[in-house]
Parts: sequence; structure tokens; C-alpha cells
Amino acid sequence: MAEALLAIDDLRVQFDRGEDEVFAVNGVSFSIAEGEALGIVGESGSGKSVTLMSALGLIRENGKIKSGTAKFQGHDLLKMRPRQLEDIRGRDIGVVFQDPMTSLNPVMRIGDQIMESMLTHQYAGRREAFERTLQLLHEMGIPEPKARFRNYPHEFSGGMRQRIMIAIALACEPQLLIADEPTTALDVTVQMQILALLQEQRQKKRMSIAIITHDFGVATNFCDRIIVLYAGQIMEMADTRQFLRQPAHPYTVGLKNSIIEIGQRDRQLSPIPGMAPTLTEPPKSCSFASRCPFATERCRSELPALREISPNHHVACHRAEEVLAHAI
Amino acid sequence: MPSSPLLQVEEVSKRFRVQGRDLHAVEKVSFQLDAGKTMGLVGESGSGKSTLGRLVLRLLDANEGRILFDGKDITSLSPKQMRPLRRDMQIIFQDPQASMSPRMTIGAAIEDAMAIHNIGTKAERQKRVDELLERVGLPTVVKYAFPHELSGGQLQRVGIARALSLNPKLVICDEPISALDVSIQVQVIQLLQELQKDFNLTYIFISHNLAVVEYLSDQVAVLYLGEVVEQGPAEELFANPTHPYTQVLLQSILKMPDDTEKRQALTSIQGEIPSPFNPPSGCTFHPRCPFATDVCREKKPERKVVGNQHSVTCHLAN
Amino acid sequence: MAIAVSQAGPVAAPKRHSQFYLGWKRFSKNYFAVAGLVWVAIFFIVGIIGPWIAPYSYKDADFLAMHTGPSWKHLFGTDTVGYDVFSQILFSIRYALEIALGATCVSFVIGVILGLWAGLAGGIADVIIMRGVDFMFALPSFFFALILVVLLGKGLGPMMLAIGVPGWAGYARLIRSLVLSMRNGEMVEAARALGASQSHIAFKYMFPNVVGSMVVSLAFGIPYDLTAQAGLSIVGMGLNPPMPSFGNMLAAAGENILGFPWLLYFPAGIFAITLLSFLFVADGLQEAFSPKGGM
Amino acid sequence: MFFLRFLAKRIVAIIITLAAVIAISYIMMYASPGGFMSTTQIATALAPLAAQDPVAYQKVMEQFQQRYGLNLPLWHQVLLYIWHSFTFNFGNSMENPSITIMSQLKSALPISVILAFASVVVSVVVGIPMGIIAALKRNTWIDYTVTTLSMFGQAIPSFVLAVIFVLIFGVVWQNVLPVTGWGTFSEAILPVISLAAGNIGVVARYMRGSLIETMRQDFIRTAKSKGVKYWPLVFKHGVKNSLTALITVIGPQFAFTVVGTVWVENIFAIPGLGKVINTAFTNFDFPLAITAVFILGATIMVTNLVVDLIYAWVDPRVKLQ
Repeated sequence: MAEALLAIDDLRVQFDRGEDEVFAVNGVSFSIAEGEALGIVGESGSGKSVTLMSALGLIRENGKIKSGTAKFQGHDLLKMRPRQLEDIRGRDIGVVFQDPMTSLNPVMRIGDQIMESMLTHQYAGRREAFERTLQLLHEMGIPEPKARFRNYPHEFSGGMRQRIMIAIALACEPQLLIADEPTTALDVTVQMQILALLQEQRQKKRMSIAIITHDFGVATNFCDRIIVLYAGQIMEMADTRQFLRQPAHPYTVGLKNSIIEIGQRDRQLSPIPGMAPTLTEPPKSCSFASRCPFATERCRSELPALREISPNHHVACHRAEEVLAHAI
Repeated sequence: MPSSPLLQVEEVSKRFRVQGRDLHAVEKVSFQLDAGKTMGLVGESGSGKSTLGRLVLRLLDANEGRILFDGKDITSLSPKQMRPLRRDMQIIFQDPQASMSPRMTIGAAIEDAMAIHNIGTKAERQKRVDELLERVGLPTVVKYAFPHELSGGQLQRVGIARALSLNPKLVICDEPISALDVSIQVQVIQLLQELQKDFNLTYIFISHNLAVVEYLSDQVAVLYLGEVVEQGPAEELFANPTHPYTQVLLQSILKMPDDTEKRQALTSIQGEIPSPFNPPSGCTFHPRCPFATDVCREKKPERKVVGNQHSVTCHLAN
Repeated sequence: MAIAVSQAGPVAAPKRHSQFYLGWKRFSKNYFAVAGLVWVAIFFIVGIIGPWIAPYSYKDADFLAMHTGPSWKHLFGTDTVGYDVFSQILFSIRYALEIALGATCVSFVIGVILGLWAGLAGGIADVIIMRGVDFMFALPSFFFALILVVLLGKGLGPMMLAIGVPGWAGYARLIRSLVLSMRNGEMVEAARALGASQSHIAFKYMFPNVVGSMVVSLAFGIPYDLTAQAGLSIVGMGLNPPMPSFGNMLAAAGENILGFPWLLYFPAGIFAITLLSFLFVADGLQEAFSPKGGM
Repeated sequence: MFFLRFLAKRIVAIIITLAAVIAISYIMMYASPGGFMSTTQIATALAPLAAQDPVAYQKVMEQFQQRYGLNLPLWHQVLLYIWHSFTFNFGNSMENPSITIMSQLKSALPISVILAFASVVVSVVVGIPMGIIAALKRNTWIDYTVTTLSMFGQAIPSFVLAVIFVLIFGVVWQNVLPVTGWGTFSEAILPVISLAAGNIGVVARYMRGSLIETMRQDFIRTAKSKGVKYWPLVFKHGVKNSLTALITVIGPQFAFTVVGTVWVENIFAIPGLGKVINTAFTNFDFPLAITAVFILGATIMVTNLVVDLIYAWVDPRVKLQ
């Protein structure tokens, strides 16, 4: 495996809700290698976005990073002064957000929004930045870049806006692209187009991508490695191949079974009972235990550590081996 | 003679007037649905599937066509005449929070449905609220809660309980799971399935999720820009998708592969859904269709029967 | 293995926290608003019992004690004619409240009726009413009030009408937009799907959800009407003397300020604090009960 | 052209509204008890004549009615009045029949216009930075100070402030700033502050709220993700988007300011339109009163049109219609 581009270690993030605190991320550690496509999968409230956004300093004011490091090329993002972090955002790390409708500035021409990133980082002069913006728009599959440069976001369709978002993120040729649910707000045919575009750009630019998604279909078809988050903890982290063949965490298994796919008309459903918790205190036992069919007394009293059960396959479950044996 | 279907929709069209222009939301849609069966309506955003659901319930009035419920033409009934019929036809919304009054407790919301139709005494209705909540898998104490205190999945169960409180025959499920998390989606689907079996419910299941529609439906109609491009029995349609759009939709679904070697190629058709204000000439799908010919550009395709109750609106189908 | 979890997962014991309760909790944490509410309450009480606790009638001038400073005999002093300022203020509060409340009610009732009509009926009624709203917004309602005073005169009732009638447009527009946003919303659609009648929808679904906004707009309306009433006095079109009003006292004080500043201290101070209190209350209500103030 | 058609439509609407304003004011005044003849000064002046020589009195009355068109049918009077107003042929005032209304307006209008615009400019120039600072320093003592001050400004009407200023600068600190008159810069200071205080409060509070709201938007996060530095983020993305919302309150605020000038001019004895309105209404000088209302209405409506144009220019999403 190549060298880690971004290494997050023991990250803990809490949100202050006034009357109580939400423990959104509880000791998450993982890394993204150079050139790797990492999928971070989880349901809403699992902390999948918060993990990466807090590393970039992009969470809301009421969110506090309690501990951990996030080393990007060896430098800890969490210890940087705001100015240093600003230099990295947009230049070394680009971000694509979920909702292209609200994520673009409504009163700024889209061309200027793309150029802004290059000008901020002195990546290019005005003239070159302009030329490069046209080039980017063309690469993103936006027809007539010159005319469209001067348009405002509301004059584009959802899919086109997401292409503009990607152009913004890629403007300074970052080494890492973080895509936070990049296709969730889009129709399926458009989702495919956007993923194809991301795939193509990734191969061309040789950059790393972290895709945050709730969709196993997207993650498994796109990514090299997959992390499953639940209640702000990593439940399972594995190469996609292992993940597909031998899921070892009951939550992963349950989640995979929850997906209904084409051609499964006669299938029996076996939903995971209950719902994901919102932690208002740090987890002291397995957060999934109350919904887990394999839970034992130990699961309800002891927090399982994330352990490597086979090379590059990490699971946070006391009974992972049994699950594996049962599943095979 | 077989009994008549519970619901017959005949050549129904709906146009909205928006800023002086006509938006063709639903164009000449027809289908029949037998009691106890499920009709799936699939399509991307702007395909008119939700509008169609509301037309069936007469929450919107159709511009053309007829809707027969239980053999009775309800197309031109007045709102007052419709009211007693509402007991028999209910709807479950995509966003249960938006469909409930934030000032009413869960219990009051469910009870109100019965109160509107003067069903039972206050005490009987209260008892029924408890039963319903239990039936949809919620503890009865939630009846004291307000909508904002429940999660999306719980609220959707409340929405289902409210719809069921009137013992309807037909339930329109308008994207009931698309706002929910994956693990909660299956719970709700399972619940809907059980309820259908227990109460012999008839569903119109509206969704953009093809797999779920396939899973739940007996009949399926695929909509594009307000028109049905393909419809037929679910099994038949998904085994033999004939319209290019249905094929494209099916190819666009990212299936979890068995192994990394069996991953899907990320290819898709170009272009996006055109503006419904200005639909393309001829076959509305022609600008995006990989097989489009001149005739597709010029002439509107007719509906053709290609199999057992399986019809396709495409020039190229045979 | 038994799964001891209900299908829908654990539900926290419901706290029975209605929106009203939560709003009230937020309001009570806003100290300015609470302080304002206390003053407004005092103002109302004084307005009701004022005439009984006033040491003098507003009509009895003490010609032997013209423009004397504050003393035990005349708490806030006397004015140029010998009226007791303290008593004048007590009566002013009463009249100010009568006119402001009356005017606000008039505006509100007309506005609610027309707003509901426009929002529910739609079509030509809507067009006509909204044209009327545009018309009223073309000029400040103060000018319509001025003209109405000419037509109606300067008594208590006429003042209420003169200030109240032109104020309908704001309420009508608010009510109409609330009705429209709800009429097209999923909540009302759901209620229709349940088979609820128009009146059931209006009373059980729409009304409870607009009452908050209406109360907030009323809370903003009262200080506005208090200001308008005093403003009419400033241009000589206020309540007929010798009926006391804050506007008349301020206008008079402005003219006689050089020697007798106490004529200004008390009326201006009380009037300003009152307006401020009303605004704090209105603002507090808005923040506590408006949908945006929620989360 | 689209823009010209929009402009033409709005101007027609303004003309119709103004005509309606004139018609309604005229009819209401016509219908007021005693009608035009209750005009105080003229009525008093003519009272002895009516007693001594009824015939002469009748003649004078007829002359008077003819002069002001009062012998015509009501609808004719109204139309005539509208026509005269739009041709700026306002005629003579009743109170001082010797001078034309136009000549009164010529001296009074510019004063009020300057007063109103100066106070709007001051409120924008002071209010916007106050709002920005409060928003950026949210929940600090700076924010609390600004919001509380804004509330004071908003709650206390300009006339109360004006009277207080008269007390302070006329009694306590005499000769620091003049409290009456108009013409010099220093004479303008107190009236402008009295008028601007409320607007500053509104602008600052609105700006604060709107900027806080904007800074929570997703596109701000996008800009941050691009590495945009703090101040460009605040100004290019935050403030610019908040301003579009602020513009919508400036229009109505201007209307309030115009009302304020009427009050403030009376207190500071400024010979502006407000003073004219005051005398016109207290003396029941109808031609003058209606003309003044007409001029104010026209000013407010034209200002609103300009505000709408600016709004459409600043926010590309707004379609002129």
C-alpha cells in the first residue's frame, strides 16, 4: 500500500446542543493512501461527513474537536492555524458537496466561482485562470463553456451544477478530493454520469478520492477500500473485495441485507430491528449491541476495539470470527 | 365474469398553468388495478408520478380522462361527495413531518382521521389509536409526543397508522421510504407488506427506486415526462425491459457486485430530463435515446402490446 | 436468539413538550423580553385603574400652580396651564391604550377578513384585494390616517378608526401568504386526503399553526399604532385637547422646553420605555415562536 | 425590450395609484363635516360679511367656489384635480390665496428630500457596518450592545428623539448645536440623526440577522472549502448575499422616513414639506394638503421602483415582472 496522504487518528468530535452534547465522532482512525479511492459508508448521524469535515475545519460552530490528529502529508490539520488550513483547502484538498442547489453562491457567476479558488491560491494568474476555467468546464462536459461562464447557478440543472461543483473542487488539481454524498440529490441516470466523470478525473489526475455515501452500490463499484461507520465509530474497514466477500461485522451484514436489488422479488426481508442511536454520552459498550442478533453480555458491557482480523480487514466486534464463520 | 378492478384510470391528463405556460405533468395515462394488488409507478424527478397519485385520490383534478374507483366514476364528484369516499383511499407521504400538524400530538393526529368521519366514540377511537400504534410497531406512549420529537422512521410509521385508521381499500404510497435510512427502509417495506396481507390493501407505490418497485409491485408503469413509456406485470417487465428508457434506468442502478472483478462499468446515457414546459417533439425520449431515428423525432409513438398485458410506447418496439 | 427490541427502536418517554411550551421556555430566557412584558403589564394595569388613582382630573387646571416643578403635591410637576402632569400621564396611558388597542383590532379584523378571503377564494377577489394592498403600501398609512382625521374628527373613536382602517394591508398580506403557503402544503393536503371539510381544515389544522404569527404581528402592531397616534398630535391632528395624550404632551413640551424641562422628562421617558417594552416583547415572541426560531 | 416593458408597466401602475390617491383624498375631504367651507380662516373672515350683507357674501362664495372648481359635479372636480396634479398645475392654496402652491413646494420640497435622503444614507452607512460587526461577533458584548442600541433606535420614534435633542441642545448644552432652522450643515445634524436613528436600528438588525443566516448557508461552506480567506469570505460571499435581502427593507423604510420628516420638521422648525403638510392639515387647506400627499406618494413610489431595479440588478435570480 502506498504512503498515507491523509491519516486520521483517534478523532473525537462533539456537538453542543444546548441542553446536551452529541458524541458525533468517537475515536475514528483511518488513512487515505495516495491514489486510493476510499468509501466511507454509514447512515445519517453515523458521523461519516463530520469525520472528514472536522479535519478540514468545515463543521458548524457548535462542533468541537475533542482529541485526535489528522495528518495531511505529515502535517496535523487539527493543529494548524486557520490561515495554514485555508492554504490547504481548495489547493491540496478539494471538496464536492451533496446539494449542488445550495452549495453554489447564487449571486456569483459560476465562472468566477471556479476562478476564485485558483486566484485565492495564486495557482494561476487572471488570464490563465480564465482559460483554465473554460478548459475545466469543457472537461466537465458543460457545452459552450465560454457562454456558460457568465451564467448564474440557477440557470443550470442539478446535474450541471454538480459538474460545476466538481470543477471548483478540481480547479487547483488537489491531491485529495472529498466527495460528500455527491450523487444523493440527483436522478439515477445523472448519478451515473457524475460518477463516471469523477472516475475519469481520478484516473487522469491520479488523485485520491474519499467518497462519503450511504449507498453501498456507489461505494462498492467505485472504491478500493470501504469504511463502515456507526454511531461515530468505525465498525468495519476492509478492501472492497474482502468487504464484498466476507463482511465480518453484524451491522455490515445487516446493512447489506437491507438493500433490495433488482431481481429479488421472491426474497425474504430481514431488517435490522430498531434504529441508530444518537449518543449523548461516550460509548461504553458496543453501540450496535441493542440491535444486534449476536449480542452477548460482553457486547453490552465492553466496548469492542477495532482489530485486524485478517490483513487489511479491521472489525470492531467481539464476535467477528463467529460472524465470519457463520456468514461463509 | 370477473369482478371489475378496484381502480381504473382511463386516459388521464393533467396540465398545470405556470406563469402563462402549460406544464404537461401527466399525459394520457391509463391503468387498472385489482384489489389486493400493488401498482408501482417509477420515474425520475419530474416524471409526473406523484401528480398521478394525487389525481387518483382527487387531491388534484384531472383535465382529461376518467377515474373509476370500485366501479364508480369519481372524476367529477364534488369535494363534498368525495369526502365519504376518502375512507376508502388514503395516502402516505414522503415527508411525514410535513404532512402532520406540528401542533397536534401523534395521538390527536391519528384520532382526527376517525373523528372526521364520526367513527366510534372518543374512548373507542383512543383505543383504536393504541391498537394502530402497536400494529405499526410503535409503543403506545408516542401518542403523547409531538411530531418533532420522533425520528423519520417513527414518523413514517405514524403516517401509516393514520392512513390505516380509516380501514382504506386503496393506499397511495408516495415515495414513503426515500427520505429514510437504508436499514429503516426495509423495516417500513416489510411493514407495508404485512399490512397489505393482513388487510387486503391495494397499493399504488410511487418511487424512483426501481428495485423496491420491482420487489413490491404486481404491475409497474415507467413514466417519463408525464407519459407512461412502458407498463406491464412486474415480472414480465423487468425480465423483458423493452423501452430504451426502461433499459437505461435499469443500467443506471449501481448493484452491489459479488466481487471486485464483477463491478459495473460507469456508463450512462448523455443528457438530462428536458424541461416539461418544452417537451421534445415526437417521442419525448428521442434526444437521449441511443436508438432514435427520424421517425422518433417527428412522430409521437403509439402504445404497442409486446407481451402479456405488457405495453410499450416506442416506435422501435415490436 | 431473542431480540428484545421493538421494531421501531427505543422511544424516549415523551416529554409532552408542545410547541407552545418550548416557545414559552425560549421567551422566558430572553430577559429583555421578560422585562418588557413586566412593563407592558404595568402599563396595562395603570391604563385600567389610572382614572381612579389619578390625584386630579385631566380637566382641572390648578391656575395657582402653573408650571411648577415636581413636588409632593404635583409628583411630575404642572404644565403651563396648571394641569397636573402625573394625572395627565395616567389619563394619557388610558387613552393611548384605548386608541392603540382599538386601532390594532380594527386593522387586524379587516386585515384578517380580507387576507383570508384573498387566500381562500383566490381568483378575482384575490387580485382585487392584493391591488388594494399594493395601493395601501404606496403611501405610508400615516397619510391615510391624516386624511381620515380630517373626515372623522379628533375624538377617541374617530382616532381608532383613522389609525386602524389604513393599517389593514399589512395583516391582510401576512394572512394571505400564510394561508397560501399552507393551502399548498402537505399538511393541508394530508388533511384533505383524510376527508376533512374546509372548516375542519381551517380550524383544526391551519388556525393553530398561524396563531403564533398573528400574535407576533399584533405585538408589533400595537407600538406602531401608539407611535402613529402620538405622531398625529405632533402635526396637530391628534386627540382634541384638553384630552391628554403623549403626543400632545410631547408637542407642547417641545414648544415650552426652555424653562420647564420636567414637562418632557416624564412623558417622553414613559412613552419611550413603553414603546421599547412593546418592541422587546414582540421581538421576543417572534424569536421564540417563529418557525425559524425553532432550532 | 423586456426591461422597457417592465419600466412602462410600473410607471403606468404608479400613475394609476397616484390618481387613486388623489381621488380618495379629495372625496374624503369633500365629505368631511362642513366640507371645504369649514376652512377656518376663510370662514372666520367671511362670518361678519355673511351677517351684514348676505348678497355680497353669496357672491364671494360663488367666486370662491368657481376659483376652486367647487361648483362642478364631484366626479368632474376629481378628474380635474387629477389632471391638474399630473400637469403640476396645483393652483393656489386656500389659506394664502395669493401664493401658488408650486412656489411653496419649490422651497419646501428640496429641504425634505435632502433630509430624507441624508438620513437614509446615514442609516445605511452606519447601520450596515454595525450589523456586520454584530453578526461576526455574535453573542459577545459587542453584539449585545449593537442589538440593544438598535432596538432603542427602532422603538423610539423620531419625534421623541427630536424633542429630547431639543431639550439637550436647547437647554442643557446651549450653543453646541442649533435646534431650529435649516440651511447650514450644523442645523442639519440633529434632524438627520433623529430620523436616521430608527433606520440605523432597522438596517443594523436586519443586516445582522441576514448575515448570520447567510454565513450558515451551504455555499459559504463551499467557499471555505476552496480556501477563501476570512475577509473575502465575509464580504464577497456573506455580505453580498445579505445585501440582496437588505434592499427589500430599505424601500418600506424610506416611506417611514418620509413620515418622520413631517414630524421632525415640525419640532426643529424646518420649512420643509412636513411643515407645509402640518399647516395644510391643521388649517384644512385642502388643495395644499392633497398636493403634498401627491408629491410624497410620487417620491415614495419612484424610490420603490428604483429599489426594485437595484434589487434585480444585484440578485440575478430576481426576475422583473
